[in-house]
Amino acid sequence: MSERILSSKLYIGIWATLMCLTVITAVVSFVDLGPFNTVVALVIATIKASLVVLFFMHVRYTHERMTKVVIVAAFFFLLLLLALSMADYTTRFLA
Amino acid sequence: MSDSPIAVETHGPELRHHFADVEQQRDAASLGMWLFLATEVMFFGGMFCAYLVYRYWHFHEFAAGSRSLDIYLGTINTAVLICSSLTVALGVRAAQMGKQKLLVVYLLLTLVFGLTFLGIKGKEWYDKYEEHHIPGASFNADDIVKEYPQIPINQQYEQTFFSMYFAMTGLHALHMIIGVGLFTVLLYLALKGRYSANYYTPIENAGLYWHFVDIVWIYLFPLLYLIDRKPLK
Amino acid sequence: MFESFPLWPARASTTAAQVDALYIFLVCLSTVMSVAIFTLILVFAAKYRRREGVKAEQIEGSNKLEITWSVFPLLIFMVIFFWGMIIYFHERTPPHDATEVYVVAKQWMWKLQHEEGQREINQLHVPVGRDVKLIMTSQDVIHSFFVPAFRIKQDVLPGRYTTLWFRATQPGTYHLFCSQYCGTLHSEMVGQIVVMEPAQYQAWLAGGTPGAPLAETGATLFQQLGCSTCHRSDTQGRGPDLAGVFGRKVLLEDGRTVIADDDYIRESILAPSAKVVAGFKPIMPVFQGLVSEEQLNALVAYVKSLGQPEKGERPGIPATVQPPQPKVQ
Amino acid sequence: MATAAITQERQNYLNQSYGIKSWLLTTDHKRIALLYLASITFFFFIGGFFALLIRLELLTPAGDLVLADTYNKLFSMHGQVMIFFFLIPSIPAVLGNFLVPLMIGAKDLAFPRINLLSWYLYIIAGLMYIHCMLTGGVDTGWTFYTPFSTAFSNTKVVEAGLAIFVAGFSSILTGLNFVVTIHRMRAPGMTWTRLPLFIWAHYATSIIQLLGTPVLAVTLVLVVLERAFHLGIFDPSRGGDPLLFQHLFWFYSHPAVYIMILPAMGVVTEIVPCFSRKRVFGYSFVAMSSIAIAVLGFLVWAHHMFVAGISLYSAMVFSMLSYLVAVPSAIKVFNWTATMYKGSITFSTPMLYAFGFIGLFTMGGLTGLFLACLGIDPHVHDTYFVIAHFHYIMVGGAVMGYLGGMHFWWPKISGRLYPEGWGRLAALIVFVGFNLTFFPQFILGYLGMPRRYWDYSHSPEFQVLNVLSTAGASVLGVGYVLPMVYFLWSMRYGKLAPDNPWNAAGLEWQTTSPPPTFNFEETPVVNFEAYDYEHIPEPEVAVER
Repeated sequence: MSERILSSKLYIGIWATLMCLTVITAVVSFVDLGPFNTVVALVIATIKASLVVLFFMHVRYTHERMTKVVIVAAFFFLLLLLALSMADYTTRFLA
Repeated sequence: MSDSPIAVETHGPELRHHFADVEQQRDAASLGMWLFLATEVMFFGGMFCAYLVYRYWHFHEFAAGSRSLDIYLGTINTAVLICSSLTVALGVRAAQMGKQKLLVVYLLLTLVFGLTFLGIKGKEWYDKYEEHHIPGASFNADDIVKEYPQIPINQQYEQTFFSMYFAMTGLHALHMIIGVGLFTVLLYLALKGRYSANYYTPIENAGLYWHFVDIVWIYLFPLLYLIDRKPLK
Repeated sequence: MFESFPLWPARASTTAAQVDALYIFLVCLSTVMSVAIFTLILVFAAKYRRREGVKAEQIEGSNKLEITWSVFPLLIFMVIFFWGMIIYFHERTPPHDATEVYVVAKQWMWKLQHEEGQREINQLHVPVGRDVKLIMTSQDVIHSFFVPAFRIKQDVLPGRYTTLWFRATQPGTYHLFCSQYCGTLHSEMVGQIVVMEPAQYQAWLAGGTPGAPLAETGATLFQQLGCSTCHRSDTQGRGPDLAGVFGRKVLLEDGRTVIADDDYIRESILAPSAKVVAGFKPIMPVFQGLVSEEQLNALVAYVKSLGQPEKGERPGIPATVQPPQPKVQ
Repeated sequence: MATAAITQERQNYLNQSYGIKSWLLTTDHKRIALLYLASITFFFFIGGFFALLIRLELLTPAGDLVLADTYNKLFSMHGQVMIFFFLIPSIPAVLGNFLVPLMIGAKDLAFPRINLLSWYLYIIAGLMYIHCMLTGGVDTGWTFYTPFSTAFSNTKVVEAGLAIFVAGFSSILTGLNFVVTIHRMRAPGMTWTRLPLFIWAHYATSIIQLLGTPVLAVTLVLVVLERAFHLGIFDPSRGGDPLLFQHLFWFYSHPAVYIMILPAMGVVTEIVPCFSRKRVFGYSFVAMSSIAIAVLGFLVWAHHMFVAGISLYSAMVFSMLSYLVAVPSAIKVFNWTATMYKGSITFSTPMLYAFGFIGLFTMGGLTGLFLACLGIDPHVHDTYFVIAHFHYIMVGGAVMGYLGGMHFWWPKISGRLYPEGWGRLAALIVFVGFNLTFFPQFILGYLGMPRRYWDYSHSPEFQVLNVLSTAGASVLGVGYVLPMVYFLWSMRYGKLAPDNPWNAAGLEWQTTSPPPTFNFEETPVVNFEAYDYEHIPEPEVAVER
């Protein structure tokens, strides 16, 4: 491990970005984008989550391959759960 | 992969006997923490799955329920959590550099933000109680039905929305409470000068946990509060 | 004590024959595969048992063999899969002209009602050679309608309909089991399927407890509950005209379309706002808790009986109605 | 090799320290393994006792031994005890705990204190469950299906659910410990391709424990919330969908079958090469098939729901995916068989269990093909066919593997030899008793006898097969008591074991029997491949006898 020490400026920059994105996502939700409201909300949430993971959680700077493998694996299995469950719900009442 | 020989028998107090060296121990702790977070992803994943299914089935009720939540409190709470994540990150940084006093300050700030979040959450829950939006025998969504006559609302499915709301925010809050407990212990130990630039694994791992709980909220916020805020026609 | 000791269940439906054929195929296949493996193990065990002076021969492995015994079973598995799928699709797609029987399960009995109005408890009389479709729901927990002699089974869920169909081939009396654990007397939730020759069945129908046909009961309820004040055939109604709706596609307020099947009608009675027909407001009262499962079945049967519109192609389908005002999703 | 007398004088993990405290506060993975051994054996016999009562009740068609409610509690608690308190911890928490560090040349697991914590969580869960049993028990079946569990059952559903929730965390922590240990604690030279396949199997198992168990945990939390706080999540009368519960439940509970069977496969993969004196045929295929089973195992869960009311199309997808997971299982069976080819085979007790495992697992696996088949499943679902099938996998497979492993490593664990003659006899009794118990149930199932029936007086034609099954169960019971008796006996009176009684490959055999507290006097350096039987002499006839 012996992580690199990141500058506090970087942290504050990330924090400011996160705050901006929070305001943006709240404001955008009042604009009618049709079905894209949900998409935008989720994309912004994912950007925010990625910033936290990459910088606050140091994944961007780690030399550990396993950390990344674990993250990818967790989201892969989460996706399996969601996708295969929805496979039932979206087709259940098709005639 | 550390294939280094496990030969060193003499070691400092922070190295447990069965590890070869400090680096192996820290690598192990870090991997363990990330694996734990992976299990947490699946734990919340089960609930996200339920949420997704019911949102797909009962979209109108979810949209109306979402509108009835207080978006100002929700946004403020998101901001509070992001601030707490910043103080955690800075706290870990202080620990890395061995600045013990600074570490204590950041831990304290984190606790303050964490408790603020829980306080606001509590206020929101209390509002739900006042509005009879807590699922159960006294659940009543007449106010929502009246407020949004344009949206067809089934009260039962509305209850499902609030069930998901309470289950998700409740388990998130439980994680926050655990986090606050964790950071209180860290604060105590930091005050006793337990951590140094050589040994700050607990700070780092608790930090990872805190960030994870933050990420869960980053998703919960749009999923619960921002389902459908477009102006009604 | 042991009156009979069968090793094979009675085979009394068209499905049963199909399932048995696949089952026998699978039994043979499994027997061949396990005998092959067991023989190999026994032969190796005997032939290569430890002997003085004979050393084991180290073998690394063989990619060719590995691929063979991965791909080959997979091919066989796919045959089983497709064969099974064909049977399943057949078994899960009821013929359109099937006679319908409504089934309500509750802890711990089966209540069945024929289209003609006959009610039965824990017994179902059906004629040989006719397709029978069961429309099932539960009043409490999950049950499962299982007739071994027909090789059919379907869970019966509260809050929605599930369906099942069969065509009996052999007269006789067969077991009806509840196969989904449902509480204390799960094992007493059993009954009989009585399969009769058509003539006998007619006699049974005639001699049975008289009851109004299901649709007729439904029609009365339709009046009593006041449904008819809004669901009218003139265009003044505040609800869509129901004539000819059944089985058609319906355009919904939010742009989706659904098929107006049993489940949709059921849901529209219990939770009308869930899928509102385009052009109408979500003003219909909720009937959840106000009608029993049996009454619900009667209402569904009535709506169904409104059936096809007359030849003149009345625009009975609300899909063609212009929405009176723009709507929010 | 050291002589027996010297072995005993050396310090080992058993005589390192004495007293209750030295056990209850130990962080030694070997002692924790023994703590687990004692506790899971306790639960095994509780679950077995329930099974006995179930079989006795079914001896006659009428419900004449116990009340219907009692019977429902018996099979529910039999399932929950056996699955959550015996099978899931069985091989991983006992043999895995003991052997994973030894096999990779580590001093301990990566997190010894978490290891102890996970045993305590198990004990807390166990006590909670015992409390639940003593105060009325639970009657939901082991599956907790909603809305029965959340709205209709009037038994201790919440207590049982919370107990299993806690047991789940114990299981998660064990898996977490294994993954980290296998990644981080391997001895110098112990590369991934030199790992014993037992380790690969445990690695795969741990993946499932880590990613599957939390979903069960949250599902149980939701059940508890719905039952205790009236949230409407699964109950259709409160707007929920009961099938969602089944989706979430089986997302864990189908892979959970692989938590039970994969470690047993790992055990068999150690035993077969040792008693054939050969390296494993197709090492990399066996290793990768474990991983494949773990991953594909997550894609098949809805084959438990073909008649539950899911969509036709998703049923089709899940059926096809279920056949995919059968392939890696088949690969394993073929490779074990091929490993024996041109070997030098002896028939000690562990090998007899391995034979039994392969035979019974093959039959369990093949009948799995029936259940994954959309054409057959609607008939045999929820009948005794399913009961027979999963007992062939979990008892014929997992328990046979567990017993085989216990015999194989008993000399290492206890430092004593068990009586070989009795061992073989018990293996034979278990095999015969097992088949007699469960084979008739396949026929019963196809005849249509539904599971969880307390009374079948309306269909007395099922009786003959039930009598056979009950007779078999009593034989099986004897087969399970025997090993416990002679293992206990051997701890005091058994012959002292040499370090490597089977002349087996693997690091665990290179240390003393029993091993010292830190496993190896010197950190081993691995410069040989796994299953290097070419360079290991065959054992003396003395052990073979």
